[in-house]
Amino acid sequence: MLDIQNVSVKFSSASEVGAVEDVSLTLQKGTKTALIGETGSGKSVLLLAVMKLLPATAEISGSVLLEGTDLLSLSEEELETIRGDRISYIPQGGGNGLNPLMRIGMQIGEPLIDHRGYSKKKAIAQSVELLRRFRLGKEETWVRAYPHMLSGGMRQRAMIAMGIAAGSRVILADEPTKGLDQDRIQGVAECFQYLQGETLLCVTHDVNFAASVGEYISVMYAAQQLEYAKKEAFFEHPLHPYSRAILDAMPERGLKSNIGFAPPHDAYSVKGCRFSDRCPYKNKLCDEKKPPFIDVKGHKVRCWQYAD
Amino acid sequence: MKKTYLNVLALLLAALMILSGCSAKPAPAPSEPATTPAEASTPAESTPAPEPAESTEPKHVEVLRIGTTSTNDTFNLTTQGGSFGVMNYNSFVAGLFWERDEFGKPQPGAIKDYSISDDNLSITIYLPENLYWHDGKQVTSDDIIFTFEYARDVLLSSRLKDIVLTRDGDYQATITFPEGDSAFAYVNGQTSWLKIYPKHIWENVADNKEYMGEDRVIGCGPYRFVSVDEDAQLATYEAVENYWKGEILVDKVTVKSYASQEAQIMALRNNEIDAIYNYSGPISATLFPTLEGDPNCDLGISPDPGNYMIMFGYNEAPTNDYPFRKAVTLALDYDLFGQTIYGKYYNIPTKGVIPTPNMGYNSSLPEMTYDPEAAKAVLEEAGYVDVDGDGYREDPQGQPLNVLITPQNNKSRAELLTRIAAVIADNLDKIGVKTTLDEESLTSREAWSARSENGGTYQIYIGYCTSGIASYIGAPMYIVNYTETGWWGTWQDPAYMDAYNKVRASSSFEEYEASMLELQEVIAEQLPAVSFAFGTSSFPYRTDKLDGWINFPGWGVINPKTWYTTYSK
Amino acid sequence: MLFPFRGFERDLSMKRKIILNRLLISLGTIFLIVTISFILVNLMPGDPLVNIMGDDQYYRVKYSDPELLEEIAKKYGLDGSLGERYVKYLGNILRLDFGFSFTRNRSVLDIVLYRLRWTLVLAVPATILSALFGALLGIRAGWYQNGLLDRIMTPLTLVLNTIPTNCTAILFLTLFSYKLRLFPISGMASGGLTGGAYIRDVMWHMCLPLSVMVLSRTCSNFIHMKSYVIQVKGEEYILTAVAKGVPKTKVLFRHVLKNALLPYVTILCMQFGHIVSGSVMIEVVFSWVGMGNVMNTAISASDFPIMQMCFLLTAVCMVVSSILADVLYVLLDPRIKEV
Amino acid sequence: MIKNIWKEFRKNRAFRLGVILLLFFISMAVLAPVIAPYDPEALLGMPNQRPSAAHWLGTNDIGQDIFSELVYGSRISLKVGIVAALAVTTLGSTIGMVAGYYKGVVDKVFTVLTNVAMTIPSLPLTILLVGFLKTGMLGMVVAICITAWAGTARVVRAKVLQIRELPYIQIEKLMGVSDFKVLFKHIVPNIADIVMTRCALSVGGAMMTETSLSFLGLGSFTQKSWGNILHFAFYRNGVINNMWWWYLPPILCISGCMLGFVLVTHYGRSRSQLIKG
Repeated sequence: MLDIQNVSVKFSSASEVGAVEDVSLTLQKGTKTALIGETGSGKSVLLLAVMKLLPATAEISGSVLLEGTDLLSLSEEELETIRGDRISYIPQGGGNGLNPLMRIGMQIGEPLIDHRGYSKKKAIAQSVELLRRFRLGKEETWVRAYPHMLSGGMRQRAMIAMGIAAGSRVILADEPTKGLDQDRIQGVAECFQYLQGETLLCVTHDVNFAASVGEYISVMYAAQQLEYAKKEAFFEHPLHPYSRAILDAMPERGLKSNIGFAPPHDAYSVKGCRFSDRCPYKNKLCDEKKPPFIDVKGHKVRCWQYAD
Repeated sequence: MKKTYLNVLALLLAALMILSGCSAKPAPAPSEPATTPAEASTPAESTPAPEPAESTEPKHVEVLRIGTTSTNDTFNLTTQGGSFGVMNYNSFVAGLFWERDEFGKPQPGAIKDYSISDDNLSITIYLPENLYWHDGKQVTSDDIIFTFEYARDVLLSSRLKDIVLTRDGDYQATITFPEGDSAFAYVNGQTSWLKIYPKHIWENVADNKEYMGEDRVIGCGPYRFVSVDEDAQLATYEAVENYWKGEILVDKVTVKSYASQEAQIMALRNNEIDAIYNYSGPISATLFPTLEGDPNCDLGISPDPGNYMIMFGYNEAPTNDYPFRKAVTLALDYDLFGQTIYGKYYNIPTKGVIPTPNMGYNSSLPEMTYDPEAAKAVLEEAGYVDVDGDGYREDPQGQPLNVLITPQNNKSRAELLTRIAAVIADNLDKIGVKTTLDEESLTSREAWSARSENGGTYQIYIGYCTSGIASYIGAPMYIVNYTETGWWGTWQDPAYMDAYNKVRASSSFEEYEASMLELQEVIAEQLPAVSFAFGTSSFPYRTDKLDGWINFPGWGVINPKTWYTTYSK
Repeated sequence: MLFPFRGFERDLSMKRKIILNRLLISLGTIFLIVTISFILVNLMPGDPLVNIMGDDQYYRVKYSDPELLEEIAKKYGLDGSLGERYVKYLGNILRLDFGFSFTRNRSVLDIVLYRLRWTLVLAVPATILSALFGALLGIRAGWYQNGLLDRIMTPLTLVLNTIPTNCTAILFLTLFSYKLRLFPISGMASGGLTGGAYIRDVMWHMCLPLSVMVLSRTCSNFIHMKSYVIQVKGEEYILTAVAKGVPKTKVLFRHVLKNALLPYVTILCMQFGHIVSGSVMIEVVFSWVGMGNVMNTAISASDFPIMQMCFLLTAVCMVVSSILADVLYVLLDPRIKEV
Repeated sequence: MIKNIWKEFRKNRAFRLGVILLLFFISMAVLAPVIAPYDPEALLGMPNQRPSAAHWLGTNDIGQDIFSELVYGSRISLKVGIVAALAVTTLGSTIGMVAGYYKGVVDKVFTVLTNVAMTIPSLPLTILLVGFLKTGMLGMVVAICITAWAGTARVVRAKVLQIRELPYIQIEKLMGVSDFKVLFKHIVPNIADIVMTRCALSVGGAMMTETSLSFLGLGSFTQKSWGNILHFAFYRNGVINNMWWWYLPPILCISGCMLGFVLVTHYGRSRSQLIKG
């Protein structure tokens, strides 16, 4: 459905090091994939790169095939017809992702107006249906409300509704749980369940949320993709030491490790594996050469341990 | 990335230079250092009223467009305010008792004639039988009597406190002054100011300034007020049919008020107006270059009876010391003063301070000389020596000397007075005398009146005597310490006082001129004041369409005679 | 519709309390300004009688009979202590009697209103035009950042904004009036015209002062508007809109404009507030007889009633415009609850 | 501190131009006696001369060298600008700080006062005040100060209100640290950048007012500032006689200097946010 091949992103204004390095990810039709990573690991930049929403200073290489067409090579006009229609991006719920001066109904219905030629009234009516699908409650009233009148969770639901309004099959969600408390996160997780058949790529730093939503899990660290596996495989026996450390640090597993997860500043310029400085299984090779992305029976990992 | 800001700034600079630099007219040539004698002829030789072309009747002037700087806002016969007030000095709408001719002598205005008794105490006024108010009523001696009573009681003219008025018939009345007063001086003093008031309009008006009745503009002069357009500041007047005094050649007159002299000059140049009339406001010399190149405009230069002068303070050292005053008069660069105030058109002043066109001008007095070395010698000899070697002289007692220059507080002339003060400061600096500008009195009226009022405490005072006041008493009045006037004069010298009183008490022109000559002798001897230059005043007018202008000295081409002599070509 | 929800009735009582509070503050401000201006004006050095009676008459009367001077002072209400005059002045204001001008012996009301008419003739179109130009150019420069317009306008407006208004006025006067003789030097009308010709004539006189005013105000409006557009462009909801595939121009009109115009409207209201005071500099240079000009001459002629009236009028107008700004803000921005 | 100013100097083009302009005018003021060929007060004979080798900018209506006048004028204009700006900024920021810090009645009073000050049209009020005060520079500086503090007060108050809510300030107050210490140890450093920006902007504002006042003839006649030169250029008909060398340089100096101060306030702002303070 959506095939991300060796995408790298470099910002000319920032330092020479890239924000995203050689990430490849294929999303099967109707599957839900969660991308885990700390802030600054480049996961959000990846999403924006896919939608070509990055500012002009970003140089994107590689290709993104959406049902065969490479989004990165399209012109701005062509992209406009695709964005919101066949692939949509959902920003963080917590921030002001919604226009404060426009009613919720109008904002949700906007893709319908632009892509399906709906009239304003019809679009708003349709948005009520969409909200009902996410069980917002009292949908007619909330449709005429302004964003600041909704709670964080309700705003996130509205965002998701906005994403699928025009019936787009691929949804990229950028940290939908940011700034929400525990039961709100649960609510958002349920919303993602209500999705029928849409392909989802959800970026988050909340491992539990990734577990409840994602069928496939991938991990990013210091602009590189470290691991990609099915959910069950990833949670039972994570291959990469960084993944193992993340899982061990979870309260459910007894807070066993506490190694600090954000990559240090100089991690980017290291010749070898960027996690080497904290990796308990480090050997000489890890320092000199960059580990390749090895496929261990469908379970990909970037670590010399598994090189045969 | 090129530096956009620097380019834009440079671009802007260049654009501004080019735009204002590429003036079509050549910039004013630097005024030649050599003084050129005032071109305008002195009044004595000015030709009598030019004869209109013999063959045909002189062509009437349809509209005479006058530009002035006084505003068209108050239209009231009894006040002097606004353009209406100052225009009435030319017996325009108001009938004047006495109007002034180009030689500065009082002539009967709207009245037929007048005579002064031998004892110089009473004036008899004869009215013409065919003089009518603009509302049709006839002017009778009741109006004359009423005018003097109204002036005394409502307009608070202290001069008329105890006069005696007698009605000698329908068209004749006499006014008698108390002992010791001078009828001739009163006539000379009231010329161009005193107007005949219509009794039937003003007799029941207590507060003349705030009277708003339609008939407040009714007069008995040659012109009748028609209308005023306040937005455009344009007032229109039309001639009275078969006016008793003679045929009026100018049928209609419009008076437009301009906010500045520049606007007036440009209006004249653009043929929006025919002539300029500002009461005691001749066009500043710095504007001459704009008109000099224009064939259709004449600068209207005439010798100015009024002038700018220094008055030395007698209540303060060192100006009460004669040698210091003499040194100052020697140190002044009269050419530079002339150029600063009058541009090219000025003469070196004489010691008599009274300029050429005034009655009783004493031509025998020597011209002022600019001789800094002699000035230094006088100072050295009088004990003003530089003791502490700072380059500036100390007074004879060795105290530091810092002479204060106090300009008259006058908003419209502030720039010129400051420039004159700067020139004085530089001239005195060159002979080693330190000076400071009395900035307080320049900007705050209160500080100025405290320093100058009623025999002031100033040292060097820069004052201006307007052409109006110069015409009947002039500069001497400012010099003398005459408590009654409250002016800033500080001089008490007995010789000067009796010469001055003789002038005031003179009962005829001859007597006035004789005493004036004597007065100037005393001034030349004591040097209580010094004139910067015998200058000129300029009231420009157009020469392409109209002719028959008579240029009154210091007054301009708009004067009581304009209405009868100006004709279109 | 101000409140989208019926559920907010209970707010109405709170709303009324806020409005009341707001009015109280405004009246307080006006009262404060009136008092301050009265004190400032009346304590000004220099005896106003000098200007009322004219120099020579004032000195003559002052020396010959001072009690007469006292009597005249009483007629113009200049006698008595400051307190008494203040109370009398307040009484007059409430009765809308603003007294008689000292120098022009006409009632202050019709002098100032006549001048106000001329200031508004100049200031209202200037404010509207500069608001339009400022907004249009600002939006375009802000939206197409580093585009051709932005690269030219930003440095230009920055430079023009620092040139004092009287300097620009002088330059315009020299260039267009003296040299090219395209426009009249000064004044507001050339007189003797009626109807259409009169209107055209006044417009012809207005051109120069209006263009100087518009130029200087457009620059500051442009800079403000551009900064607001840039600010809004960086907001998240704009990214959402683009992500929804909303075409660029629609993003500008539906999302960016409304959010950028909100603060812009507040500055405009403030500018409307300053309309009444007129621009002293432009009116003096072009001798445009408006409020600024009459204020300047009144101060030098220490004409108390006119000065007090001018300050009062400006204060009232400013307060009204700040209330207007608040009300507009509440109407446009649902986030603001209390007025 | 100096290091990052130099870094900013190299990177931010607006800031660089601002610094260059300011250095140019300040050096002109400081080195005035050296630069000016003649004494500005001295009369050099020929009035109304066009620019020539002897007089780079010609002479004015009484023969003083305009270039020397301009150079010495920079001293007075800058002096007025800077002194007034310092006074305005200190007054404005103290009022702003006090109003922001001590909420409640003090804040209410100051807000009403600020509103009133913002409401009264500044120029007529300044003209009125100049009538009151002694003429000359001091009177003008005080007049400018009285009318110009409101802007700074409002901005500083808003910032102080923000800082006041920060936890570490609350903690300081809980620990019983004296208000005075909190204000000067914590709050002042935080508003330093705002105060600096307002100070630079108010120098521009003060110079603008000084020019307007001098132009209306209310400035000082003895001390020749740029505004004063412009006044004489206009009222002694230098403008109508198209003596551009007399009225153009003061205009360029005034706007150049003010542009310098405005651009300097772009310190630390990226090129895209060219917003006026």
